[in-house]
Amino acid sequence: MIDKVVSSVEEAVAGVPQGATVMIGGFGRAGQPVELIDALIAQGASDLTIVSNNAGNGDVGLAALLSARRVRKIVCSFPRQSDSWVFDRLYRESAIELELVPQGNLAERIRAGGTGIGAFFTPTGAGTLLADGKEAREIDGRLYVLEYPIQADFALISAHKADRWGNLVYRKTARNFGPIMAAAATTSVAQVDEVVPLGAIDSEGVVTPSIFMQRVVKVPERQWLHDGKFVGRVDIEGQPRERATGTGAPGGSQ
Amino acid sequence: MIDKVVSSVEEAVAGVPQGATVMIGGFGRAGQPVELIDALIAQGASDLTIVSNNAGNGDVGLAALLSARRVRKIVCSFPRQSDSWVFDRLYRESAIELELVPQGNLAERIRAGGTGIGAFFTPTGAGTLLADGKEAREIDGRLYVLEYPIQADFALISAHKADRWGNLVYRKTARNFGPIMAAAATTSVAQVDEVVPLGAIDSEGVVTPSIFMQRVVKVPERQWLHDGKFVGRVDIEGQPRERATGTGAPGGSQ
Amino acid sequence: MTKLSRDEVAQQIAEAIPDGAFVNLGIGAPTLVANHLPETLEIILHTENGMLGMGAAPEEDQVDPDLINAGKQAVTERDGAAYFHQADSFGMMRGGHLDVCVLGAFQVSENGDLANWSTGARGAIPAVGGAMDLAIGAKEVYVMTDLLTKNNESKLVVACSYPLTGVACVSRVYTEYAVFDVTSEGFAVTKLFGDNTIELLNSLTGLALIDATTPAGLDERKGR
Amino acid sequence: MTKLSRDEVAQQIAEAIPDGAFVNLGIGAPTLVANHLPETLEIILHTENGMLGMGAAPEEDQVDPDLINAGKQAVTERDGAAYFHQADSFGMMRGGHLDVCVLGAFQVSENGDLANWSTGARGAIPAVGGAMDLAIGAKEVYVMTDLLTKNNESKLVVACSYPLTGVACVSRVYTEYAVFDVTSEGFAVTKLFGDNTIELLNSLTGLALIDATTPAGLDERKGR
Repeated sequence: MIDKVVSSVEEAVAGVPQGATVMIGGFGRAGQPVELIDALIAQGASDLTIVSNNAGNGDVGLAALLSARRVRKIVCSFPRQSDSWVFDRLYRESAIELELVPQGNLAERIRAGGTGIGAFFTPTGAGTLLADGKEAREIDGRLYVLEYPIQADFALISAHKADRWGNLVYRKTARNFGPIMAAAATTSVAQVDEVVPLGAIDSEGVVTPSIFMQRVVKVPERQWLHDGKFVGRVDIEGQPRERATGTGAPGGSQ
Repeated sequence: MIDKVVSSVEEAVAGVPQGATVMIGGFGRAGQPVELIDALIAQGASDLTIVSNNAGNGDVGLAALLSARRVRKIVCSFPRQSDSWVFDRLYRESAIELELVPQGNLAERIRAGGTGIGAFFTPTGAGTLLADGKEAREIDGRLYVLEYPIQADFALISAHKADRWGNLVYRKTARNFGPIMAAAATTSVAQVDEVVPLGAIDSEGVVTPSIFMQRVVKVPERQWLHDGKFVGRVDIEGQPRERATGTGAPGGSQ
Repeated sequence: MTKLSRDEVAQQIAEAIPDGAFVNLGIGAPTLVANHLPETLEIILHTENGMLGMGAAPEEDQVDPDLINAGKQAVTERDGAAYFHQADSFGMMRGGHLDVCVLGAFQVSENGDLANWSTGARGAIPAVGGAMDLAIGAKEVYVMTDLLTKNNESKLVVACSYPLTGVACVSRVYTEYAVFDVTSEGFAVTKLFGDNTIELLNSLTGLALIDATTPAGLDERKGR
Repeated sequence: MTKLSRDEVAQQIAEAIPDGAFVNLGIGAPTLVANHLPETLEIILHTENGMLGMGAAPEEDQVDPDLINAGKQAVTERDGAAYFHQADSFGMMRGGHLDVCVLGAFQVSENGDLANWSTGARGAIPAVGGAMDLAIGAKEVYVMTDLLTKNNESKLVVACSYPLTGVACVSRVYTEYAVFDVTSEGFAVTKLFGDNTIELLNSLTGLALIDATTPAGLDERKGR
């Protein structure tokens, strides 16, 4: 019997080696696997190369991993954000290496990593600073730059529901990098709001098929959900709004 | 208001020019848009280049288009089948040109056509006859061959449900080439069993997003379905089994 | 001299977007365009973090941290929406499926080069995000920008001095003074706001602009 | 001399597939392996036309023309199944995610080259389908084949004379006489069926085979 569900986030991140390449899902805070990142901090692996769209927000999650000085290099598209002070400080201290990749090339390189493509010609970035030193070629009158796949030892992602085979579905724009990172890592780990029985996920609607996943762990349901339904009453960072004015039962309206 | 639903298959294939490249969905008979192909035969365009996994089955659909001598060239992976006598005859008469492409490279070339990739290095076929004359390169110790995108003037596909924006869902393995062909053609046309109201397709489960579709047409529901539910009682070619022994109402059991 | 407000410029852009168009509105000022899209039209908004059919901002108690736009602001979902992953979302852009993309700019050159991701300042933390994909990711790339920098330098230039986002990718520039099309002969002014003149724009930009304003164009403006 | 039946060879292969494996069984004889996978294990079958979690053939009145395998035969769906399009399905293979793939062969060479899509005969209609993707599309590529052609020529060869499907891709060959692993030194016999001997195989194939059978291996066979 296949059962990829592990019982703790510690178990979920066990075995991440020193110097590993780790993909971390999420676009800003949406889809960022905060509990898995916290477990990775506790696990202790360092000298990591992180592949992620952003370089952390505030002081939690990826920012906390950076702050703990576990990251040697980050491959990302948009490190500078209004709340990326942790990365900003490390970068100015030259305490972290940055490989800046246009977001679509980052996504396509991760996809290539998961699908066995050796390299691909992309028009994005051609003729710009970010193509410096890279092979360029004109194809049918358009300029392209050659980009190579990205693979990882581990992928840490956040999804909505999983079954014990590892089939995943996501929630809204929190899907972002999850499906392509899941396919591009040797050990892919998802934290989920809910583990459902095998067969409960519609076979037509599976977003990440089981073959890509190695470990699944249930974490406490996100604050804005209740039994899988959206109940809201949080701010954009997921923090509770107006605790005092609640009406008692979490009455969702979507 | 957006309404991509047209009222007839004639309207759905209107404007296919002489010499057009037309992608036709389907793997064998599953997902083959038979009604659209019939309409294309009636429409009259000839000197076509067809991109499709197979080269027709029996005497209907794609085989009928070939038989009507409308096809100059076919790009496919598996023309020879037990019931591909129409193609076989034309090929032996040198009345049709064949570009044989491994199925995964065919799929990836179509995907590249829809996603703006200029070319890609694939390991499939490297070192074989089908890579003869193509650019090869060793990357990280593995041999790859450079393959180019395929685009089309029209894509004719079969899906299960659509809304008026053109969002599509498919049914089981009839999905096959539909989603990637829809993205790789200038005018993408889907025949569907059912047109549902906007909002009736779960936004998490949309397989072909509306942006890729130009026309949608409802055709009679497939024989093995009734009101969208599988009722069976057909053979693998979709022809009714044991007509005489039916129990009256179509009593589905799946 | 007439200078439209940002909202008025956004209105101008909104009027140029046809019913049924698939549109990406970049971070910052371009998002204002959404407020001016007529309710009577169906214009489908794409956000590159993985959604088509994006709706307006939600009520405060309906903010959903899983439902955000590329600017990481809360949004909503319209009927007909679809979610997809990053490779699919950027494939959609790179494949040229979007009709219109509206972006901000530091500089736009006469041949349509766009610079909007970096001023090249030493020590600045670079960040590109989806800018380079957006620059090449639509049939029409519109720039929405002030004509001049804070130092009164023209953002329309012969050649960009800032690092490029995309080469020969911009089709039109909307500013507070006028609308400029990128043509093979350089910038062509297609629409002057109020009492602005080609001469004024020549003077502000230091460029030799082509006068492509038309009486029809004037009538259209007055009619609005 | 012992010759296993095709079903017995399929049984041998089935026994080599571990619980939880993701497996693609090629068209033809390899599909027999499915009949021998123990009910007590969960082995997930992939079919390259776009599905994971393929089940057995349906009852006659439950045939669904939309639910077929790569051989275009009716199949069923197990709990936990998933459907996906062709680019995703072949990406899954090319990306090396399948644990085992079982294929037929015309020839396999000592370095693991596979020829199974074309005999190169003049005038034959070529067809390759997913063969080249399958050949490179799994962590372990097993070949299931008769050792000899109808003309008693060995299908295990020093170098393939037929057009290649894939280069250095085969890891193991299951025949009716024995099991052969592809090693850097050539074919190694890891399992002899019945009273077969290395000498017999050397004679049938004309190759210098490595004897990699082990007492442990023999015990295991007897225990079955």
